[in-house]
Amino acid sequence: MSMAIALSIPKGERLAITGPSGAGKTTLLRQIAGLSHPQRGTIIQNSQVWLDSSQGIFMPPQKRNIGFVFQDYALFPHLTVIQNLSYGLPKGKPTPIVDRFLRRMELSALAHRRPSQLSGGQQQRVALARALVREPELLLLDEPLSALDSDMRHSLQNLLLELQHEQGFTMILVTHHLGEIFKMAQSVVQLNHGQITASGSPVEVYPKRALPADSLTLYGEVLIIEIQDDHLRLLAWIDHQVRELKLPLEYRAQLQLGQAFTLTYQHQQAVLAPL
Amino acid sequence: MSMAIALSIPKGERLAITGPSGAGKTTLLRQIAGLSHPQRGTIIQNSQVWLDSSQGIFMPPQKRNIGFVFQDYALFPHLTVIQNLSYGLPKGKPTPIVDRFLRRMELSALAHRRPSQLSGGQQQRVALARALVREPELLLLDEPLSALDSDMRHSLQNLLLELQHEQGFTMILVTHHLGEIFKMAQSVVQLNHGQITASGSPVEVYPKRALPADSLTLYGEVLIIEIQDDHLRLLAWIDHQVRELKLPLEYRAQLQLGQAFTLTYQHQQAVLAPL
Amino acid sequence: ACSKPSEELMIATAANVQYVMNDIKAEFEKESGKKVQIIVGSSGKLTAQIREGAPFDVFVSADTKYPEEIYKQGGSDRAPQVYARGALVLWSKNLPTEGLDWNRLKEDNIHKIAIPNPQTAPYGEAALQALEKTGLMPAIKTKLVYGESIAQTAQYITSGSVDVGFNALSIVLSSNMKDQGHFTPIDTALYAPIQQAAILLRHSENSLKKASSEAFYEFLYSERAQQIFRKYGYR
Amino acid sequence: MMDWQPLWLTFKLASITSIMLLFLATPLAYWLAFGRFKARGLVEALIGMPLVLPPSVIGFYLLLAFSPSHWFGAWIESVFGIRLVFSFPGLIVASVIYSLPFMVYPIRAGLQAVPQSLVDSSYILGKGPIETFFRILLPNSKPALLTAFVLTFAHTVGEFGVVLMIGGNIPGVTKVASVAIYNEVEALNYSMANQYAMVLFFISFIILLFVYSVNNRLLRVRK
Amino acid sequence: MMDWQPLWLTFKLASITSIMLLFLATPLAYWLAFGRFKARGLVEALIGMPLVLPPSVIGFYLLLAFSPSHWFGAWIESVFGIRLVFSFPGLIVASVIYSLPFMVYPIRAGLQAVPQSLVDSSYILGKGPIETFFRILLPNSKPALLTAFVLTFAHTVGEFGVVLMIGGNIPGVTKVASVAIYNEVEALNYSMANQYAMVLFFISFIILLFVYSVNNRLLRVRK
Ligand SMILES: Nc1ncnc2c1ncn2[C@@H]1O[C@H](COP(=O)(O)OP(=O)(O)OP(=O)(O)O)[C@@H](O)[C@H]1O
Ligand SMILES: Nc1ncnc2c1ncn2[C@@H]1O[C@H](COP(=O)(O)OP(=O)(O)OP(=O)(O)O)[C@@H](O)[C@H]1O
Ligand code: MOO
Ligand SMILES: [Mg+2]
Ligand SMILES: [Mg+2]
Repeated sequence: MSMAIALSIPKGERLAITGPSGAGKTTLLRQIAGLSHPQRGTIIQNSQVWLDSSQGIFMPPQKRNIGFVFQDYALFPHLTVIQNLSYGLPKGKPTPIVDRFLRRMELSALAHRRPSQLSGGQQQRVALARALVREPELLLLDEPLSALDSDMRHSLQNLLLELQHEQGFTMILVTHHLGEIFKMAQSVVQLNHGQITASGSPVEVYPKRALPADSLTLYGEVLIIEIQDDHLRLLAWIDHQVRELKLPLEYRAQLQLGQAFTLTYQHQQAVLAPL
Repeated sequence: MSMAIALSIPKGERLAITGPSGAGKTTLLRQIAGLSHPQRGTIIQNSQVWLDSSQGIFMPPQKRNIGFVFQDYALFPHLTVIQNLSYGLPKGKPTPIVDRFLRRMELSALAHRRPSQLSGGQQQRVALARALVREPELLLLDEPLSALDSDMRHSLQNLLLELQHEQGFTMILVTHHLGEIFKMAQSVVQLNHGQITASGSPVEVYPKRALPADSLTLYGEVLIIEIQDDHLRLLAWIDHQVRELKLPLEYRAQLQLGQAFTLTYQHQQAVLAPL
Repeated sequence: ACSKPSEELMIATAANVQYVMNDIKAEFEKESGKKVQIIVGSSGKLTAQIREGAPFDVFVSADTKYPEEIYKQGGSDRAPQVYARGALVLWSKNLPTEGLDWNRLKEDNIHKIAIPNPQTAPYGEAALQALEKTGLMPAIKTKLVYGESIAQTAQYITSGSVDVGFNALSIVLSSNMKDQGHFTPIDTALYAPIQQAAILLRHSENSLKKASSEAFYEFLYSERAQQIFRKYGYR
Repeated sequence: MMDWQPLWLTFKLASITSIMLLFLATPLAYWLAFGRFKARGLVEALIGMPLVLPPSVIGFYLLLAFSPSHWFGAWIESVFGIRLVFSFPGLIVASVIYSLPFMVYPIRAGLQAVPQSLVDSSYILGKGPIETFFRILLPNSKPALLTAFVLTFAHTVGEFGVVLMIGGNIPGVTKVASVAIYNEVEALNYSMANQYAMVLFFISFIILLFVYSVNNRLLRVRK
Repeated sequence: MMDWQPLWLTFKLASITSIMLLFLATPLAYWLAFGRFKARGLVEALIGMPLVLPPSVIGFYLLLAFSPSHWFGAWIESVFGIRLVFSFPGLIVASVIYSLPFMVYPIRAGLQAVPQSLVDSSYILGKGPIETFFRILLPNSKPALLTAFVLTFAHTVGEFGVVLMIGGNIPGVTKVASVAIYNEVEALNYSMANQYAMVLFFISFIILLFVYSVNNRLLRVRK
């Protein structure tokens, strides 16, 4: 597969990368990290040249100050969870940050286990924590939450957003999850066969309708759809809950089980009730 | 973690298993497969005793005629894709079935690659195909589609349903994806800390919230509140995103920074757009 | 360890004379008050080591070939000198003495015959000569098994791995080999004398050990030492 | 003039020994890696023991055991009709015993490094332990197998203490190249020893070079 | 009466040789496993060469090379002030050369079996090749390192051909246990040879048993 990609991310932004299986997402992250060498190319981070094939410049990965959560975790099997987390810290750096991440990722009870004694999701959280404790300038995440249930997924999404807000790192997130794109990313790049096929803000890339400025758009997925009398009864996963919607029959053709959708409300009609 | 689980699945049914990270889902599948030994227990498949610890009966995994897609794929690194698929076939069995699965999973072009030359999603499809070519009586799937984009995910979900329909195998699917549970499973078991916390049909296990059928209520928190000309500008955390709302000035007295509120929409005004 | 190692004499000794050398060493130490260290090895190995500067003072070889070689290469100012003549025996663990007859070696119930490797051991060469002279060689050639040294040949014989074998009289008579089967001496007319020679190795003029080395070398040829050699079956 | 027979004997001995050991050592290595038994450390330590005694001493003990006047040697002779002292089969048996650790240890380490999940996968795909061993465990321990084979082969080529003792240095039967070279050195025939050594060295080098080149080519394809 | 000095010398020699080789062989193994160069097969084959020549012949060549009358021996003596013939340092150098393949081959196989993704991870976490080597590659090649160490150690304990030739069998300096046993056997002092052999065997067995038991305990915890 040949790849040809031009991309620029403002410092401190959150970019999602998406695209079908084999599109080149992992390859792109590995090239940014310096783990794969593109035949030709230039990578500049923060006015520092990481790669310039025409001038033979190549900065090795260990100098780049990045965090990377690999699709297959790549945890160190001979180290415990806490040792995996501490591995990347400069010696003498205080461990409070390690403890904090263990707590925030609900890993404290597992601190002294080895990766082989962890469940899939637990391993994935260790991989994420390991990348974060170093407080990198650039965080590369290759489907970092794919093995997690939705509660854990949401709480880690929030944690990531918080951290990004606090520390201001640039974040590149590979995900297949539309909800995650909308929630996590300011812009999204769609890859296919090693080429960018679309890019922009999530709403631009996945537009269905021009949204009025004074509206609220929610992301949802179809769970059950039934025809009832004169309307459709839709059970959907919206805002972290199963909700029931009534829709006009003409939506029938457009909706199927599992399908993602947006739901836009004109908020003038909203009733707000303080708690 | 101690596990105590009693479960029975009618032959040919599709069961989903879900639950938080570390709940014991993988462990349960491994015990059914015979790869882990529970301290005590009985497993009977189709009136054949697979395990009876009280009588010391244990049927080894290779005799059980099951398919298993592992969470970490466990592809054979020294074999090509096609060799991985053929490995489980009795010698002399025709290869058309291998070819058919290669085609249906869009793997034909990769048939002669080794696993290390595949993307994450491609590996996952090989793992699924390898489990399916043997036409097992019982199919155990541990998050088999988690690394796939939604198009591929939907098409493989449909393929699995088709095959299950044709061949009538029993299927146990671990998934975190609510949409997948509703689409794929006739019943669902929720695990937590090694115990069943809920079971039944998806609609029974995930009852819709007690909401008026024709409205949608969201939970929110006030982040920023400003008076602008003739209205209030509210920045709020709603549905896991920062959203901007315009509100009439009279809300000013009721809202303060950090305050929680509900926001209810009359869904007649909603515009739904499939993605 | 108590006397200074630099003053200890180091006597390189061919394996097959080591039993005798222990007695000689004891005598010499008693007589001279010097400490002697016996370094045992095969003659070939010791020769190679001496050529490369091994810190030995006297080399007591199993034959004359090796000391001659050293002398030719300039390892000594004095030509080597024969200190004893060895005697060859036919030896067996199981056969009685009457059975140790030349003609029986041809018989079918004798499967294997051990001789020291003629290429490296003088007793092997002597055995070979005897076998040729008696005309037995063609008949028993395929029965031959070659021991690396006289000692290894003795192991073949005493372990019963071979039915019979050739060896040195000094070995058969040594205390370790007492009552190990039966032996008969070989007619000395059948082989050239096994001349075992020693050589005094070169020392620098100011060497502390020069005088004592010479003393030891001389001692080998003294009546006192020759008596000991005879006791062990040398002539 | 150089005699080629010892060289021929050497490579025959090394090949047969290595191949026999491959068959003997892999099950043993498997058992050590995966077997369920208490005394693992004991067995592992025992396997290394042939190495700690000087070869000629091992040879000596084997000579005693193999000798027809010892019950073991007598038993072997009566059952198999083979006399192990001063015969080529005896050299093979002795080399196999002596080189056992070179084969067992690396293979054991290699087998142990194969991820358990691959073994699980194979069982799930209906294959029993034996097929799993041959089709999954062995192919995934290739570098370790290669190491074991090369160490065993090269060591058998060079070994002479055991062989000299138990073989009796019989031309054409048990006089292998290492023994021939040793003899020439002992006899101070250095130029002949050099010739033998060069040829032995050269042939062995060509063999190892071939083995490693083929192996590296294969590895490259698979990376 | 048994002399303990040869035994002490033996374990001193085996320990020093094994430890020195560990330091020499691991970089070499790393270079073979990951280095980018054409002649890999050539170097790999060369490393095996000390094995294919009989030990006493290697000893002979080393004797020639180390001798002060040879340029190499003279050079070593003038630069380091060490004479390698008939001295303990000489035994160490010779053992290191002779046992090189036992250390390099298994370690190389072990390093090569470590998944590349772990190395990548380490780089990403800011560690350079050297720290990655010590903290990731080596710990994940433990069974291979153990194999290499045990083979080298045991082989050095038992080896006597090289040592006898280059060391000259000098009591307290180069007369190691294997040579002492060899001597006793040659002197037909079987009972003394047996005693030495038993003690050597027993001590070695205890050492290996200890090594393997500790190792198995560690492995069990990590599984
Ligand atoms: N080898 C092991 N030793 C000890 N504990 C283990 C081992 N393997 C798994 N566990 C623990 O058992 C529990 C159940 O693990 P399991 O893999 O079944 O979880 P899971 O439900 O599949 O989770 P996930 O969704 O994260 O994959 C976890 O808490 C895990 O830490
Ligand atoms: N080592 C390799 N050798 C050859 N081709 C490779 C190698 N690794 C990946 N590829 C191919 O390169 C393409 C891009 O792979 P990549 O891993 O970047 O995909 P991806 O977008 O991450 O996919 P996924 O979502 O399935 O993980 C795929 O077609 C894959 O088969
Ligand atoms: O003393 Mo010898 O030269 O080994 O027979
Ligand atoms: Mg990928
Ligand atoms: Mg799991």
